[in-house]
Amino acid sequence: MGKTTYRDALRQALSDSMTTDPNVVLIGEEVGRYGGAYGVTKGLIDEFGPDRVIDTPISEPSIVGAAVGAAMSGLRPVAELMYVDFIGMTMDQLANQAAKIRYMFGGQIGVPMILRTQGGTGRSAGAQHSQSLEAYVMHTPGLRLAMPATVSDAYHLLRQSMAQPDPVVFIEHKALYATSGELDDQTPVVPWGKAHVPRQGDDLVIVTYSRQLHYAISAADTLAKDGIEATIIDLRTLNPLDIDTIRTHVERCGHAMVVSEGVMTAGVAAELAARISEECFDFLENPVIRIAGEDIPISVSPLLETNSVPTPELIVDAARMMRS
Amino acid sequence: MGKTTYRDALRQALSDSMTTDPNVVLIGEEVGRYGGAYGVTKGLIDEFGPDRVIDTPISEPSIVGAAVGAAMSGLRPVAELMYVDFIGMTMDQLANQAAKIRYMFGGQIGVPMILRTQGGTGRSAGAQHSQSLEAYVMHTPGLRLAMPATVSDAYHLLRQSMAQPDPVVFIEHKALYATSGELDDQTPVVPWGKAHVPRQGDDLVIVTYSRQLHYAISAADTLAKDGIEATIIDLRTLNPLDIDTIRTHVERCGHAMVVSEGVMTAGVAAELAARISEECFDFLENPVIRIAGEDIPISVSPLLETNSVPTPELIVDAARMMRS
Amino acid sequence: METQTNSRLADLYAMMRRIRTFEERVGELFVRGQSAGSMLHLSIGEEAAAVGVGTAMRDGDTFTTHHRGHGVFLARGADPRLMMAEIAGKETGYCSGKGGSMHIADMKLGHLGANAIVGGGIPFVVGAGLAARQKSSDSLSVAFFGDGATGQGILYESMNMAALWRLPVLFVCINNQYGMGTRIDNATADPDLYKRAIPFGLRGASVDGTDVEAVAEIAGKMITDARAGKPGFLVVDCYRFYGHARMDKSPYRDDAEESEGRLRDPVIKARETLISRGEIDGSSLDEMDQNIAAEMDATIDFAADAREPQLDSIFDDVYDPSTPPPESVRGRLARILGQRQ
Amino acid sequence: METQTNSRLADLYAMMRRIRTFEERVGELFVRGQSAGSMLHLSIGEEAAAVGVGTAMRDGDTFTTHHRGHGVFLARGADPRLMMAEIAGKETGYCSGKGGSMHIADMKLGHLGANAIVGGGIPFVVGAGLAARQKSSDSLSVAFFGDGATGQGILYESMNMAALWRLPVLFVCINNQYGMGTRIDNATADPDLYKRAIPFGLRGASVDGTDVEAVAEIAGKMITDARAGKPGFLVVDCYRFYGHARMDKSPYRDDAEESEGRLRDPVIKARETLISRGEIDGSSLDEMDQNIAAEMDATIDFAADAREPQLDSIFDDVYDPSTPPPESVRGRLARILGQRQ
Ligand SMILES: Cc1ncc(C[n+]2csc(CCOP(=O)(O)OP(=O)(O)O)c2C)c(N)n1
Ligand SMILES: Cc1ncc(C[n+]2csc(CCOP(=O)(O)OP(=O)(O)O)c2C)c(N)n1
Ligand SMILES: [Mg+2]
Ligand SMILES: [Mg+2]
Repeated sequence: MGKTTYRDALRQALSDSMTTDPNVVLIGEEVGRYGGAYGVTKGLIDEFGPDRVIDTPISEPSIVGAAVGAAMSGLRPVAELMYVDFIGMTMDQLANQAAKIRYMFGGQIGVPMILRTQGGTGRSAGAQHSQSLEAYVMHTPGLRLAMPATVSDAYHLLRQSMAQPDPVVFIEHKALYATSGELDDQTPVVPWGKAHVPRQGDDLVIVTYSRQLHYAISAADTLAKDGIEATIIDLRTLNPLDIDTIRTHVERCGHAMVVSEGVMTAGVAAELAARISEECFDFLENPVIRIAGEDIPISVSPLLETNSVPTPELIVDAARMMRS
Repeated sequence: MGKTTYRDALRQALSDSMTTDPNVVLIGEEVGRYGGAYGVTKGLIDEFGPDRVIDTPISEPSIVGAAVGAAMSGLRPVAELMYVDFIGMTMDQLANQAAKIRYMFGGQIGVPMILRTQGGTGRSAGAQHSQSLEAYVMHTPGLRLAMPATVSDAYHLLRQSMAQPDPVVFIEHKALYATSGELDDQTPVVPWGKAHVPRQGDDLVIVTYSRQLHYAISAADTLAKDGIEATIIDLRTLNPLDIDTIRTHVERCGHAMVVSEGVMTAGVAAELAARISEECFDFLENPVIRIAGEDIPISVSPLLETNSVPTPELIVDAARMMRS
Repeated sequence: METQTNSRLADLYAMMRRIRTFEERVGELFVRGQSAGSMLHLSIGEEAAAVGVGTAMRDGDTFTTHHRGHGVFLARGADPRLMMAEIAGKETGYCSGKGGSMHIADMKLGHLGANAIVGGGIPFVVGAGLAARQKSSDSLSVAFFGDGATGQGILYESMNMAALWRLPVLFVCINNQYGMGTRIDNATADPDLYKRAIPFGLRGASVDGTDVEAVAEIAGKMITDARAGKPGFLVVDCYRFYGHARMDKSPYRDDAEESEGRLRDPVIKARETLISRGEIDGSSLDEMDQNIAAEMDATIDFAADAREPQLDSIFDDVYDPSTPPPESVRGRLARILGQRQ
Repeated sequence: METQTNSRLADLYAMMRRIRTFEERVGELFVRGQSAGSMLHLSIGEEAAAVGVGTAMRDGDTFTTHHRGHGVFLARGADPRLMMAEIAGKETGYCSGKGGSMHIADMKLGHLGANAIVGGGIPFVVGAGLAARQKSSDSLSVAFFGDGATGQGILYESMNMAALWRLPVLFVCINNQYGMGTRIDNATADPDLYKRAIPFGLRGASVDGTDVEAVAEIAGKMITDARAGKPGFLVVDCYRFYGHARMDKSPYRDDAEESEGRLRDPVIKARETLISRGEIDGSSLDEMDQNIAAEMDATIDFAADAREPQLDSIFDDVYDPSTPPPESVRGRLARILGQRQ
């Protein structure tokens, strides 16, 4: 497919899935005529019609609940939550219903739905439109969690998510939609549940996902000039978590940093740090360092916003402190 | 006040607060005539009248939202969520509104409300009535989080919570209501934000809260017979977190275990383990061990339910493995 | 085992009697200490809602229920033995002992699940309706819930969607006048609940829940309309005979109200009607009742004798069996500490 | 600076003009690259809703608004310079640059906050109503929101509570016909939104949102009723003149509809009425407009020149200032790694 954008790759994945499987329907606010708040679903309503690309009223709890019911009735719904910040009003349907139905009903049925949404900072959108709330999802057994960082994963990870037998929360990053990259259909892609290691070095492992991957890569370039060579792990999915890949590299390097845009306390970075600390205890020469969002809401002021989440500079400084 | 129960101590705290401060109102499902699903508010409607003990329709999002508005209008509302399992439908009001209002509005106003609720296993109530969801709250900046384990804290921690200038989520444990203990008004009580250390030993620190405190104490008694002496820390509040007390004891003992009924992955145990691992790195002789709820929903079957969360036996076994 | 007669009302009666008797046995299971917990909500007094609507549905239709949903499930063909086993938390039960009374379900019978979240199962029927439309099936989906669920905003969202998309969906509110200790007039300024659906564009109606024939008739009409793209909201008025759950003695309502409420008995009413119409005589009804009693008695022993779940089944069915189960706490511990020695 | 005349309509006109002009300047701030972000929702076309209801409120009343709330706030007395500074993300702004357009608030004026969550501020007025009752104050609380918020269940929950408890509360739906790209008739089967409130026990009414006097009149009546314990739901019908946010060119609606919609202009209509009634002449109105334009022009420079927030203020006001702020990531890092060396 060649060079494309994260946004277009997502659209392509939806379109390809819809073409192959007539049970795939999109349901959400502005997914149809408007084409999605971030343009991801643009044109799909023309291609697949309003019965499969369903514009809804502004009713997040019922959108997710309708997706649950649809998935139990043989469809493969892709529900869209315009901002992950709105997940709070859907957590009952997501965590008490979608996540638990297979289990509570003794394995009678699964809920193969996707909840597509986007999060993160970068648009001065303020405290209620800039959050990274993946920790709520990761803490909920029964929900898979995928977070693509690259154009390739915008396509492949979404396709993989759509093949899952269980509910997947798929969180895009608002600052990545316009990023571009190569999308090759031919090369073997990283399988579902496996991390990707785009860079290998011996001094330090940086475990990350979503937009922070790019910050980590840019930090690693800077660090390389100081002679600090980092391995970078892009987790791709937080559930399943590819602990084997993490362990292999951390045992080799002895220094680990986890980088997440979500708020630090009781967040994804906490889980990753705890996990690495327990799995690789005897190999660690330093505590696992958590670089994460500050324990504060996000401001609209761009200056404050930028400094409320990890920056490449912070990653560089932390790595230097670790390896000094 | 002498010997009383956790349930009665909670009621006493509410009653005393309401007597002192006419702005305190209770609002929630069945808090009035019924006296609370677990009997905590029994009789208060007779004492304070239906304008201050307000029975609501079954409308959790609006109950929390009304409490936010009431708190901004000069009341000190104590909203009740019958089960913490229902927090999913209120997370928007809790996390996007109550937690962020002071910040988003530049410090103009706070939201001094309490959300009282209860969680945990023990009643064969199934997957939607047995959870321990404090991690969602701990991960939300702006929300304080208090979880009383003892009769004394049922009273004192609730009174302290009601003096806070910021929203406090106060989570009781359903299995503790009938426990009894001494409630002394005279002894100096542990201050807000400080942990309590009911037992000191040199071999191991067990950091815990809520019902698991009692499991930890019973495990420690067993371990003492093997000659393993544990220090037990009852955190009381998870936000603020009393890291100083934790650090002091872990540095002294070199072995730490955290015990939480909540699901392990990305939960409170993860935060505590990550925090101890980074703060006490050079003092740890073993990885910090996480004993937490399994990464599964809770079954109604009592056999399955009991084994879905930590048991005293599991704590004992883990401690023996650590110190063997 | 369903008793079949030549009288339609007698069939409805038989099903109502089965529900009544089943619920009484659930109470006994609890008293014998063999239920999994005490969160047992009996639908005694509500049998006409379950049977009237249930009988108007077809094979292939789906439904969701609430915490007080035993009756509806039986009316749709549930096996009472598997229900009782589930209520006892046994492996043999409908949900392998994981779900229990409040989370019972059976995909084969179109039961998309009871729900312990008030209002939780309501939006599922919107999705089921979308699926029916997408698959050009003529099946319908019914959400059953209590009057208390009219406090939940999700109901209005879902009704709005159903009307907007003209879905084959029926919302059935079993108004037993109480949500726990709160009488409906303490939960709303206007207890005429059916009116609320109309401005969203649904058909709205209310029916006497002691009259199973009346319920069946209006449910039939509304289901026909719903299949034709005009969804509805039906309120069945009845009375909750006993406490909210097994432990609740309803101290918040007075005896006079309660005794009067219990006179609104759909089972007795159907029985009297049958006899007064001469459709069936008293002794035949007695015989029917005895057969039902015998069948339901047997469910208790069935449940008591049924197998307990295997302990390690707690890790099954969190995810699809094709994927690895979660690692246990103990397993991880042994692995981590084990490898250090 | 408010222009005071002897004509009530002229006063209403002046306030509407101030809103219109302010919103135009917000657009300019954005074009100049000085707004904090592009999430700017202009209330042009909705001035009569803001001013008509706003003028019917009293000092001491409180209100919540939505993402398109500049107009209401101005109508309740906001200082446009502090608003513009906030929209620019400056320390001088109403919320120290943390809130911005969608989270602006001012406790002194009773503004309990704009809200970027559709429907998010609605339940606050229930709490404000409870507080008024508890404190025996006669103040009232108004929730302003868009037609899109009628999709949110929380609205119905809150209306039910307000009616049940007879609270001094008014719900005002500014129906500009669109929620982003979705026209109201694509969001509901029955767009006569006001009817929905009535079965909950509220007063329900709808009013022409181009006629500021009509809005003021009905709002006045409903507010009087609400203070007396009969809360209401008022729908103000109008048209969203421009895109959803500053970047949206509304490709989803056709030009004819849009030009027609923009004829429904409350500001022009008030102006024409004033002249035709002879209450004030065109040149006086022109002068008024120019004064307003000058005042609003100045807000842009005020905002541009205003101070940026201090970087370390990001840790302020997460909690009450009497308690320690959160530790920064960098601070913790330095402490942890520092102590190891
Ligand atoms: C979301 C939620 N809130 C509260 C409860 C606790 N609760 C269980 S049943 C019930 C009353 C429900 O009343 P109604 O809907 O009328 O059903 P009924 O019990 O009368 O059948 C309540 C408040 C719950 N299970 N879920
Ligand atoms: C809970 C929630 N869902 C979705 C959005 C995204 N969103 C912002 S404004 C809007 C449309 C709102 O329409 P309406 O309420 O009519 O207000 P208007 O923009 O027309 O003033 C949407 C969908 C949001 N901010 N909050
Ligand atoms: Mg009821
Ligand atoms: Mg609108």
